[in-house]
Amino acid sequence: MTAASEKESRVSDQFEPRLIGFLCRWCSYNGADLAGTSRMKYPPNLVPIKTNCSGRVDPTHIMKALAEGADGVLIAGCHPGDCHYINGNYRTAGRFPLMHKLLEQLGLEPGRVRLEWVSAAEGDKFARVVTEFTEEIRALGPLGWRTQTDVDPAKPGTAASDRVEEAVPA
Amino acid sequence: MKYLYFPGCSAEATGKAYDISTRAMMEKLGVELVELDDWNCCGATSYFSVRELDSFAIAARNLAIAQEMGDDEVCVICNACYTTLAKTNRYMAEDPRIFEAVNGALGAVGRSYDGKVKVRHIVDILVNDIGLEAVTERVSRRLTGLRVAPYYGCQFSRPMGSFDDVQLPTTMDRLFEAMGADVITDFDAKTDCCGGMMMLTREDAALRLCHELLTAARQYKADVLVAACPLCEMNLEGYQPRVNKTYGTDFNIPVMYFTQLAGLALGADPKQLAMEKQVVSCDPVLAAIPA
Amino acid sequence: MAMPSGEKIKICQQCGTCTGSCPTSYLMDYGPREVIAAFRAGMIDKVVKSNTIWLCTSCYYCTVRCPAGIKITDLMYELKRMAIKYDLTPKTSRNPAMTKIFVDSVRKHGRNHEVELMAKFMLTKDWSLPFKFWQLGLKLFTAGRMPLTATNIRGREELEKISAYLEAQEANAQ
Amino acid sequence: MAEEKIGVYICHCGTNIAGTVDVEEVTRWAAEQPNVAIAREYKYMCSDPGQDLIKQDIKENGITRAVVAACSPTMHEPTFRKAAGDGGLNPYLLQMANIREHCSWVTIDHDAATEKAKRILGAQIHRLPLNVPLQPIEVPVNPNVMVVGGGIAGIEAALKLAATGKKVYLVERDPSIGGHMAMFDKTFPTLDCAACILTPKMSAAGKEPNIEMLAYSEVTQVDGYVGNFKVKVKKKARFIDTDKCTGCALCTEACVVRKVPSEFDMGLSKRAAAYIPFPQAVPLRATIDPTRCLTLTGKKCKQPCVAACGPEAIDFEQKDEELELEVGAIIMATGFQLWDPTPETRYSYGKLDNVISSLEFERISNASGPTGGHIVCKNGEAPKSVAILHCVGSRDDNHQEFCSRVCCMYSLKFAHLIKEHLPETEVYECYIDMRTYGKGYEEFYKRLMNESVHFIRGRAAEVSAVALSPEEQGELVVKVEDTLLGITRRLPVDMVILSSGLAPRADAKATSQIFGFGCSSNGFFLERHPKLEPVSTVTDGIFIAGCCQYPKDIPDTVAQAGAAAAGALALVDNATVKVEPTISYIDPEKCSGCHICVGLCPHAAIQYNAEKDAAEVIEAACKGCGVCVAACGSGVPQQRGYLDEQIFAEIEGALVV
Repeated sequence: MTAASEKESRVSDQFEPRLIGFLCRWCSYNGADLAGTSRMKYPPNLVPIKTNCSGRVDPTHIMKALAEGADGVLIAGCHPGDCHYINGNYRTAGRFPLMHKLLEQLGLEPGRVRLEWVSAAEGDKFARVVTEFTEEIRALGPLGWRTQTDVDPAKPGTAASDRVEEAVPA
Repeated sequence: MKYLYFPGCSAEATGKAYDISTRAMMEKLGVELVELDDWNCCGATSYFSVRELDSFAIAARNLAIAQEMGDDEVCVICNACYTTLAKTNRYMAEDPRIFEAVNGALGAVGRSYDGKVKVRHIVDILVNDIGLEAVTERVSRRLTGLRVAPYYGCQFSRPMGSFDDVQLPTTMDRLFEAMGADVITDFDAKTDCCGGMMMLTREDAALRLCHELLTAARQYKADVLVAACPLCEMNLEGYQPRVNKTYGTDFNIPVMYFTQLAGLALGADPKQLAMEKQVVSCDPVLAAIPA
Repeated sequence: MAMPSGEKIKICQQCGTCTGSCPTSYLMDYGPREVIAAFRAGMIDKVVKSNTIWLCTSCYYCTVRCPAGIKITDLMYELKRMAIKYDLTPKTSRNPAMTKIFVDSVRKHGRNHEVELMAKFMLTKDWSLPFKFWQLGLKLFTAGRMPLTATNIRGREELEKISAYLEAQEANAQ
Repeated sequence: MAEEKIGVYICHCGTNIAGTVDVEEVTRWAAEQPNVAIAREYKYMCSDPGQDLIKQDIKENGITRAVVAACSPTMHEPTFRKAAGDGGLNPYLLQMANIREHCSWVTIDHDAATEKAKRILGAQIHRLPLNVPLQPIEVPVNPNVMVVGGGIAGIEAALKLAATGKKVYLVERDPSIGGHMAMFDKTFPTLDCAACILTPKMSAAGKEPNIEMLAYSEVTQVDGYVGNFKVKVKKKARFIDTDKCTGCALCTEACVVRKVPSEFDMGLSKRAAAYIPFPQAVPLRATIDPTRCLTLTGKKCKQPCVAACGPEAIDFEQKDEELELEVGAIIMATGFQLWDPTPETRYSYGKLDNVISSLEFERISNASGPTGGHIVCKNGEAPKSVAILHCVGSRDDNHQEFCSRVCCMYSLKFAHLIKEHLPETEVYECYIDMRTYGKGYEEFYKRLMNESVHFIRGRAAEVSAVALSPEEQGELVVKVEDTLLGITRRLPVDMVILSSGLAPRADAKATSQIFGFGCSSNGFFLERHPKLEPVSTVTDGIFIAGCCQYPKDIPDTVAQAGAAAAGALALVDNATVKVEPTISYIDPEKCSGCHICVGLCPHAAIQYNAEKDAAEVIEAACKGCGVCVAACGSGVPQQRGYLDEQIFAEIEGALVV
């Protein structure tokens, strides 16, 4: 996204999605750092949260984010074969379709949760992904679960998190 | 097998033999060619020089007609037509603004084009669709011992490179090797420029390029140069006497449309292949290969 | 339409692969490399007026070899369009006339009638040509490679409408 | 949770952050957040006074948690956690909020950047109260080091480490160490002979008791972690008992298979199936090529080699060996491969005789090479004219985008060698830019100008064999624009040298995956930090040196090898090393013993305990990926430092604004 177009997107009062990004510490977090050191520009909508491995990201984290008011969630990990933990990212990849199924059951556009492989050398890719993702979610519009949901998926035992656990691959 | 066929303007004049030999060759291969209805000039290089969108739009008219005729492929025999039409496809796909504009223009004449018609060079079809086995099976007059210099010219795989390498095409090499010819695979000038339209506007420049090409052909001891483009053929063959006149050379190198030589190998009669239309006689070639 | 690969022009390293590969650069006022240099120096007018663009044979060697991925051939077309639009074609060069005659022939018949093309071009540009070419012309004629009558396609007016439409579009855009 | 007093420290980083983020505003906002007792801003938090702020607040103002909003934690987390520790706070009660790399540097609009900074910071403020004190796990360090790759980089690193008394395993894929440098004739710009300066180091490495040389061997698997790597090495069968072999080369002379292209001579000479790659090989032992030896390929052979071998060293029954080695640190020095010019078809490499690659010329000009150092064409005659084409495959978006740094200089070296051997020969250098950045390099360039080499500023367009004039008959013709003249020239020459760039090894990616670190987008090994940690990788304990990281000349390679050795030494010279305590634990009471996590753990760090009917984590083996935590249906396994509630809290905090 060019400087100009980002400026526009800021000054105009269009919908600004709130995004959470779970970044694996070894590849994607460093990729995001590289985007920074290379002074690449991308929309400010996504707040990164560091985990050691994308395999650590758990459906409840996504549910929590959406329930707390996020309009979309990005999970970014090492490319297949590059995982610092041999195959943690394969676990993520394996789990991802089930996450999508779950989200569909909850009547949510699958596009709101996205999985990407971003290596430590791919600052440009990180910037591109965040830019695309922001625009896609902007197009989808607000999710607004925060106001809707009375249940807090974070607290075990509540309806939401029960649903979550059913969907976790056994 | 059946293909929509776009002959191109030259096929009606200087390149008549290309059209005739193409039809004859395809008949020998049992492939039916259906001429594109009311096709128009691809626009060539000149149209690009006037308004880019014009050239895309009039090229697209042909593809729109192909689409209307319910086919998703069209066979092209001229390098320039091939590149112009294929380039139109590519640019329409790459740039939505071009896609819009072209369809706007076609809309003005009650047509539309979805960009999905594949533009196929006849060499591509011969080698990659019909296949070398099928072709060789039907060879009745092997080109044994004939030193063939395949001349691809510019716009055969440049810049599209969709079915052959942009820098070093080899499809025709493989075709004529399959037909038993002694192909000059390392023919160094195979993708050099013949001067194209320049022959009329800057004859000196074009003749110089043809002279270089013919020199190369002689250096590589070619019995015949085969071309896949009417313009290349016209410049190298038709203007050979003028090259000789200008450079004091004595070239007398047969230059044939690849369809003529392939047709010959497939058992077509020289007459069917309009070989008598050549300015430089092909008799040495006929003499060189066992009947 | 934006300048073809205008962005890429910035990363040209002036290596000269284009000019070195160009079959006609030896005749050009400015080789392709210099054309790009002129672009970056904001001296487009120099190259638009030059004979360079009219000597491009569209062989695409420069385009496929450029280490910066600049579509130089398309750039040449763009410059030709500029030159014609602003009537900056060099008087010495015959190509602009040829281009015009070609396009007219196609507009008229729907296809390019080579004989008419040659004839017109010779008459408008170079009286000597018919004499230079009579031998070849005769050969081609007798070989039936120079039909005197042009094929007129049914959709001739379609081409005119198409051009008219795009002309109008362009006008509106400005 | 108990009342926590959080101290917030927001760094300006000069204008790096403050230039975009309204630091005052963020500070004001932070002060109002739950549990925040103090919010400060400071120009450079990483400076001593900056760190002192934290220490003081802990001591004097009873801060119980701290968050530093500044650069990336990969940059300064250790700095600030140490500061917290010095102040008397458990280091793991300090978090960093990355508002530079992830915010100020990537955002244009100031308001937007300020908002984002609040969210990033908010996440950490919310998490902090849930942080629990952790103690880094202290593990013993194996003092041995493995060096992978026996080129000049590997040799240098191994010698340096051995000199400190450390045991070094030097693993080399080929039958001999030496790498590319051993193939060179002279080295630029000083022109001292490569062999003269390399072979002493090679034999030193061979003799060094602290170096266990594993030539003709490859690493197949790497397990473990910093200080405690377990490496599987395949020692390929030489079919020679290296204890008995004396390197006399009689088997080589006896061998009947004589037409094998010599790898060392770039195929310009032939070797036997039983061979020693070059006279100065270390170890000086024969190898029998299993792909060419008649006996080993199941064909008939009288085996004259066996008869010729006095010490009876030949053993056709020999099998590959697999060694399992334990080391504390690993140095990667796997080098480069020359970019293969074949795809650049317009230069006719492999199609026209006497169009050769730079490495081929190195061998031709080398006194111990296939031509005995005589610079000759294929027909044995000395070339009367030579063109050297720069940037082959380099600085080209169609091939390698980058500059290989050494080609300009080695091309100048070639020109000099030609002029030295054949003063009458015309030499043309076709270049885009002449890059002579090193010590004494520009002077060397001047010297070559004085030796009347023709410098043509232009990248060659093509090499052709078509002669358009009498003087071009039988010559190679280089077509190039002399961009300084604006004229396209046709240079008829007898020999064309293609100065190819340096490329990553074809298996660089696979190698990096075996060892568990990444590659840069250009395919070379990725360093931890381009400036401050050029010889480290993201994996603690694994270092890189030489051209496997990026093309570089010999001085830079040797310097980097030294740096890598120092890095490894600084690690293995300690009895123990502290590793992150962010590993998993399982509460046996809660665990239902369903085994899911057991199967999923990438490091087999979870085992099922039958009597407790619960899974349990083997702390030493757990690397802290957290896969088990995410996989467990009932959320029993938890990961220290990444507890679910901590992550939840970060999410909440990130979304409050």
